[in-house]
Amino acid sequence: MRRIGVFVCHCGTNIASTVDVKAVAETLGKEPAVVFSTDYPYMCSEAGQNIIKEAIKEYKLEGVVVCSCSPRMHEATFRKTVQAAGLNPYLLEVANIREQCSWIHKDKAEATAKAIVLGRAAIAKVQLNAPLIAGESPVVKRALVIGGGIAGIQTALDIADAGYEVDIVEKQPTIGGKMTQIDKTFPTLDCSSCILTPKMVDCAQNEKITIYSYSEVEAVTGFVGNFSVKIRRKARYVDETKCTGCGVCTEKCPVKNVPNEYNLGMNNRHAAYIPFAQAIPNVAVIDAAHCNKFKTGKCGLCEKLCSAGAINYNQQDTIVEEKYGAIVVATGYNPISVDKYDEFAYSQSKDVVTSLEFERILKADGPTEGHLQRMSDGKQPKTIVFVQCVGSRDTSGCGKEYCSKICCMYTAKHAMYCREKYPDTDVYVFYIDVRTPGKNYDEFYRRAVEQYGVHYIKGMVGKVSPKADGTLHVQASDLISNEQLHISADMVVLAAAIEPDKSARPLATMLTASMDTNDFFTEAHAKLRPVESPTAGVFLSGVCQGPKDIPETVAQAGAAASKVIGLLAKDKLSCNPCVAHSNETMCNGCSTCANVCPYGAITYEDKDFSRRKDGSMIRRVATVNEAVCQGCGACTVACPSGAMDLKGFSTGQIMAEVDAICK
Amino acid sequence: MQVNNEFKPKIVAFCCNWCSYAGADLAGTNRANYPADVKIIRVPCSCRVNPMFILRAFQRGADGVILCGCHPGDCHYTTGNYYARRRMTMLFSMLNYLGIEKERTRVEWVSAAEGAKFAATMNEFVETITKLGENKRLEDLRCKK
Amino acid sequence: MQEVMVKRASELMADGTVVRVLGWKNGEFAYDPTPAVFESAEALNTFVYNDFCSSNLSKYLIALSKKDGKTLVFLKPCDSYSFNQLLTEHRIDREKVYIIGIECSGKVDEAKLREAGCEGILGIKSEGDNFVVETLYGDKTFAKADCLSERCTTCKSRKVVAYDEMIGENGEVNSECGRFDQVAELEAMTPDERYEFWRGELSRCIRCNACRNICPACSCEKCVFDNPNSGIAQKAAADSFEENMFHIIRAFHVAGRCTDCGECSRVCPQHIPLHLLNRKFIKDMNECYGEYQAGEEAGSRAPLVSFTQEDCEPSIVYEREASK
Amino acid sequence: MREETLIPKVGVVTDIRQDTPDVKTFRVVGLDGKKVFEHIPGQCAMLSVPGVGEGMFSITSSPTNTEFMEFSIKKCGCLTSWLHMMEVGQQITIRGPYGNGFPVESSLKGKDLLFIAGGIGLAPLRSVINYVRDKKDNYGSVHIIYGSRSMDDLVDYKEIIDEWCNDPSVKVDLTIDRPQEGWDGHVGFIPSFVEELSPDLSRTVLICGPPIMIKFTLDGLKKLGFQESQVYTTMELRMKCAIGKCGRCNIGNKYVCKDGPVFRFDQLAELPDEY
Amino acid sequence: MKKISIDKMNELFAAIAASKALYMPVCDGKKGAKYAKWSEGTEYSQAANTSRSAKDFFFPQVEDMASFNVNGKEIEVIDTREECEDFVVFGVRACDAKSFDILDSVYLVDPVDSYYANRREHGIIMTMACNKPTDTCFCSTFGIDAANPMGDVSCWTNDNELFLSANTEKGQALLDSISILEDADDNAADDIKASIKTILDKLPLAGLSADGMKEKTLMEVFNSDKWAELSESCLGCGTCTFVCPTCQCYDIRDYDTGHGVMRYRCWDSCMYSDFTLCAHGNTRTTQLQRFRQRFMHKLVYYPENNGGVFGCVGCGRCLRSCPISMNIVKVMKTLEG
Repeated sequence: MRRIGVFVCHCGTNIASTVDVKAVAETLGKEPAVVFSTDYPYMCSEAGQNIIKEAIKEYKLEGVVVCSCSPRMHEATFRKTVQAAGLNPYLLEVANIREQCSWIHKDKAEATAKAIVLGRAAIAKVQLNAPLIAGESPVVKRALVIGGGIAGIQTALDIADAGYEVDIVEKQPTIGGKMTQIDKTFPTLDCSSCILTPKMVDCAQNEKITIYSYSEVEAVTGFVGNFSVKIRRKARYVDETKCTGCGVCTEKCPVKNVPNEYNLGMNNRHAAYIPFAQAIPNVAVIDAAHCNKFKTGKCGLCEKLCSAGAINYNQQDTIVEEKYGAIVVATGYNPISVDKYDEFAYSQSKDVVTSLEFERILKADGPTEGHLQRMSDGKQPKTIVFVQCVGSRDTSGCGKEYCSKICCMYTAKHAMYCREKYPDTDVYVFYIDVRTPGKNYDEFYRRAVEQYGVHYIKGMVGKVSPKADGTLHVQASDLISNEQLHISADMVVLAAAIEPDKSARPLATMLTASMDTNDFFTEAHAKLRPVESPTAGVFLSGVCQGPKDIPETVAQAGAAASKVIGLLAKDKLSCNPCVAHSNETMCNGCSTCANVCPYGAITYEDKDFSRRKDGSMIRRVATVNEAVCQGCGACTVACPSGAMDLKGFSTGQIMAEVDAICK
Repeated sequence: MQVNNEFKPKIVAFCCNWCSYAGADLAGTNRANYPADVKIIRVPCSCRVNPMFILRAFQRGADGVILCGCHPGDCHYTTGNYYARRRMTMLFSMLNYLGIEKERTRVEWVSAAEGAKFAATMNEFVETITKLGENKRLEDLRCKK
Repeated sequence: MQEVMVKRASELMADGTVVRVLGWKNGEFAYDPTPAVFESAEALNTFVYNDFCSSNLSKYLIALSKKDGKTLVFLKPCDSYSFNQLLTEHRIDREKVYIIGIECSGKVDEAKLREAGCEGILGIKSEGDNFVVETLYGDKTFAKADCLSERCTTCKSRKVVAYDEMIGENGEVNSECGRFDQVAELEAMTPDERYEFWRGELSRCIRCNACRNICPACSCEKCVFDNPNSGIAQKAAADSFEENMFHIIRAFHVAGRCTDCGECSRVCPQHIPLHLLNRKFIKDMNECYGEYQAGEEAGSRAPLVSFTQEDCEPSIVYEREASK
Repeated sequence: MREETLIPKVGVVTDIRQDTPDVKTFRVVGLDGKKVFEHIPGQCAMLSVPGVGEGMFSITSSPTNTEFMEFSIKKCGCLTSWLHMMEVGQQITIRGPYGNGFPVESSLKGKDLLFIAGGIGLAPLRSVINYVRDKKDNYGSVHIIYGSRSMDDLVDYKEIIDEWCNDPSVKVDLTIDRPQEGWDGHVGFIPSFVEELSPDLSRTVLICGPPIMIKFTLDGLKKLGFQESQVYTTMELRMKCAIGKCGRCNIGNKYVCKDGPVFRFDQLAELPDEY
Repeated sequence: MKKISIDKMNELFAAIAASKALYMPVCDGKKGAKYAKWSEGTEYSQAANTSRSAKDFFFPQVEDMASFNVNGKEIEVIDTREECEDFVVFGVRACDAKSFDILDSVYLVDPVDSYYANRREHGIIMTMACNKPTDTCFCSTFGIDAANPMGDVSCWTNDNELFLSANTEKGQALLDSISILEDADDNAADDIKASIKTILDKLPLAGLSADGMKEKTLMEVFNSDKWAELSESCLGCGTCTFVCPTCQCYDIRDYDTGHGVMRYRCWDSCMYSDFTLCAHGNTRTTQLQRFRQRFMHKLVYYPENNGGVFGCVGCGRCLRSCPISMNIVKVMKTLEG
């Protein structure tokens, strides 16, 4: 039985007017374990705290109960007080006799009686409080950014700018992401490449930044401040350090019929290629799946021609293992596949394109070198129909329930562009709602309607049918005039919904970061911690967390970077000591606890429980990583054997409180 | 129903630290009254509440047990209350199945801003339990004086 | 069937695939085979498989799969669900087990014969669809179907869900088995009636732990009821509260993990219908969170360690009761 | 209604002595300030703290002490931890005496005695040692070999030095497991120390300590030429009733609480090795 | 010997119940029989045996021993024992009747267990010969005659009459107090006994003998290599122990009620892993050891200490209730084989 001291606060008259504090102190003083009990007008005052400190020393107290205001108010204060007197700060309990007693009850006898019960519960609990020590873990001063699109680039630049090492892992041969494919950006219509390329170059030149292009994250272990990540560097068969990016190999490569990813397959590239002119790193890559050398063993032309001697057909994938203090996820998005929307005839006609394909058509380095042309016959379209919300806000189960957020704006941009460059073009936009909640966004949209005369029609396109003459018959309904429309279009552009990149789901598993049902990463708090994942040390940047446009992405990227910088600036992380703990002698290793852990704090290992008498016994048992655990306690209830307990809120402590209250 | 004035129920309220306990504090700050029969136990999250605690409370003489947590979706730990919700649904259903008055157990989501809701909930709960009377079906006679 | 099983077991032992066989050994009477481990071909002489081989063998594999060498086990459909559940919980090393799935058309409950007044049983002969029970007090004939365990009359699945090879035809899941009918009957009662019913049943409990120790889901290294630090440890149902407590907590701990193998009810020496507690949870979870059958698939995620944002609120309990 | 030994009496702790870092000796008297009951050396009592548990402890004081009983208790579980937290004036419950005790009035009478103890194993022997010292005429010479992990772990060190070492009829040999500053005595494990000392074969041996020490010391004694029938030990097993009814402390057909705790090794040799 | 017509059984019960609590086997739904207190309308069950044994009457599963009030450093011990009321248990079978002897040899030897003694002194056992012994019965293995059950009063019945014969003073006094009994010839029940005898000889376990156990030494049996296979599938539950009429092990526990501490004892089972667990370890860590302990106790240790009387009465309850159908008969046969 511990020696407990009880300190009852009057809080001026806040408590004392409804609770007989003297009686509380006196009654609690008679509890078996209590060796000292007193009351004082303001326990939180310096004088009050001194009473506690002195009593701890004089009465050799092993536990302290303060009956006062809410622990949310002064628990930290009193913890410091007891710590100053040499007692472990966690051997303190606060009985809330103000907010949850004196302020809500009028009858003094009743309130006093309740205060005594609350005091008893605190005494019962503090008996079982374990002295806890907040652990510390060192911080590796290096960050990893997964994804090299604008979100990843911005985050990396900001982190590097603060003086920390940062690595970017990008699965494509070049960084840049979706933004490289875009022609102009709304609402200002700057050239996308013009604003992005300098940032890409900055990344390449910044000595704090290492770019692992054509690479993927293979495995993640560890925890905040101390992640260990395996990165697979895919063989590009070109020595990155030797290649000068001269492009000879890409021009001379005899294989010319590989669909060009950069142009979404709308034209072809060579088997040896550089994705686009401004690629970073500006290094060729050989597509082994199409290269003759790999397929037949005969060719080797590029090797012969490469003056730098950079071609190496024997290159293998390599694994880089690196330690990081923080990880930023910036895995971005892709437009959904629109193949399943048969009604829009996407797979039947080359002239039905997605918005991103349309973007490529408009851009100077695209398949048409920036000329607005039909992909089927190269003719300039005279009538273009834009269809909004293809797969977005779709509750039918076929598409996505959410709004993809960017489509309204880029469609306005596209429509406006068509009308400006080719004023003889008729442009129709079919929409459900036009959503333009951004700075200068609505003005932009209105310009499209009012200044450029784009036909915005509220309604759905029911069917697109390719005709023998090469036109597309668009059948649609106008919900406002309530009539059926039939448009003979030359081109149909589908605003396909966007979805998280497919690589995000396995990555989330590796990071034990949680995802919502749409595979967007979940933020730690929807309002207050929007760029942190619930897993400590993992941050979110860009569309991987939810649909965003470029300015928002860049803003979030900066925010994520600042969170990372805040983390890396610390030498050590102090951990919350009220964390879960597994008693391995009782643990079944069943993984039930890990299933409910939102932080991935629980791992398993095989442990040897062999005893001389009973022979060998190796069992799988859970261990809690105290640096990662946040102390919610979900695991403690999920655990059938009761092996999991939560320090500071142990089963024994809570039951003792229950017992004391119900006594 | 005749309300027995003599009967003072014992009620245990488990409140999660981040929302409901703060909500209870706010009820205090706003001087929103509710009966002194309610005693609050602070837990980090509603998902920390083990069915064992609830049964233990009944064993020790509680007449009603209420669990308060953050609104679904607002859990400080993101997912804790979702688990708590399933667990409690199952537990309550089982208690009801065993013929134990279903009104004696309850879950209520109370945010840190809902001081008034906290007080109202407690008033309502105490009233319900007072009407029900003493817990007989899940009592431990040894613990009765 | 028995001969085929013995033959196959001998072959697998002979070719070194397995080093031991987990099956059943013949008993003192016609109706009491015991689960047994056979370590040699000769030992298989006492191997038995008949209508009375009820035991779920999966739980033994926790210990056996820790031993050196592979164990051959014969799993009935029920047992295979438990096996999968134990795999999900990492309790069994799949590599150390060789499973022969065996078809099952239901097992006989000896207690049913006793209920029908059969005492002094000297022998039981299987004659087509009937049993002829020879007793000290005269022979009696029973239709096999009437002697099946409750769990077999409401068999959820005759499909072996985990096996390396099958003996006999694998069966099908029977979603119309009516296993929740009794639960529904209880649900339809008034709370007072239910209280009376359960008090009547649970007050018979002698806390022998047969239900717990036979249960494949109750395979904790240390059960909370045996752990003095758990706060609820108890050895005897000292009063009505503890009778309830034990069974509520036990049902809760296996909720979502219980495959409904029915062993708890089979072994209860006091014939308490414990399966009605487990099935209540299964039924509730099916209704509230979508159909889920523990053990159907190894690695599946049980309802209580999962959630959706749209889950029903606990108040559904009041609403359902009120809507009756 | 008849007297029930299972219903304990209240005892008051009147003195607490910290012997080693994890052993304390408690002095217990009845509510009336007198000894709660009489006992023979080697017998035990069941001490309990209601709500915490009950456990069997050997009575370490000699029956010749007419004022109180003493218990030397090592902190190892829930109950003993609680006992270690007690302060003077605390009441506990006590019942006994239980067990057979050492045959001080029969087999041991007139014999030269050799006591071998390891660590807390001295506790049960202390009762006999002091009993024999108090009734010198009935017994031959006394040789005590006592060892512990370290100097700090020697139980009753003060009494050993002040009283036993100064008693001309008692020979004391002490050892500790590892060298330690301030210790100029013997260093080494008890079994080898015993072999080194090669005690007189005519002595009757009373041995108590950790199982592993007993095992090796017994082997050593046999090597020296001692017979199993001249060596006694005292056992400790989980007990509930202490009167041979609750059924858990048996070694074969013998109950430690009733037929023991004192056994001669030739008796134990005929029993299963379940202790 | 006394007799009474079967039709008047209820009058007999009423006469007994007039002065003492009367317990007897009653039908427990479809699920066998249990002991229940007689009141008007209670129907006596002729079932071969009750699911739980009759030991509950003297050694209940849970009983309070004492209670304590703890106040600060002070402890008050409260003796909660109360003098038991007189009661009669009717319809006890020969095996269970014999089990009381076995319990007596534990609880009534010095120091006498007052809780048990109190009930024993106030209880009167009326046994009933087994007209229909069943397949799991093997009481004759232990020298028990199901045709001649012991107890304070022995009873026999046929379709028409109930015969009663007192074996003890307590029994005689009880019979004397019942006026509706008629005198009967001392060998009136001989036909019944004879017919029982013929059935007993035909029981499947009729030939089972425990004598082989006596031929081996304690250590021989203990060290037998058969224990491993026998215990292999044992689940370590306590079913056999708890239905056993002779298992007498108990645990003593404290229960903090919040306003005092109740010390109670409850049945314990040597099959449980924590049976011998204590602060400094466990002497029986494997199920093999625990399984062996139970059967060694019944078949070797107990006879060793009690003049060769076995600690089993052959009631057959464990044969019926063991979840995995392992039982003392299989153990005996395997050990001897």
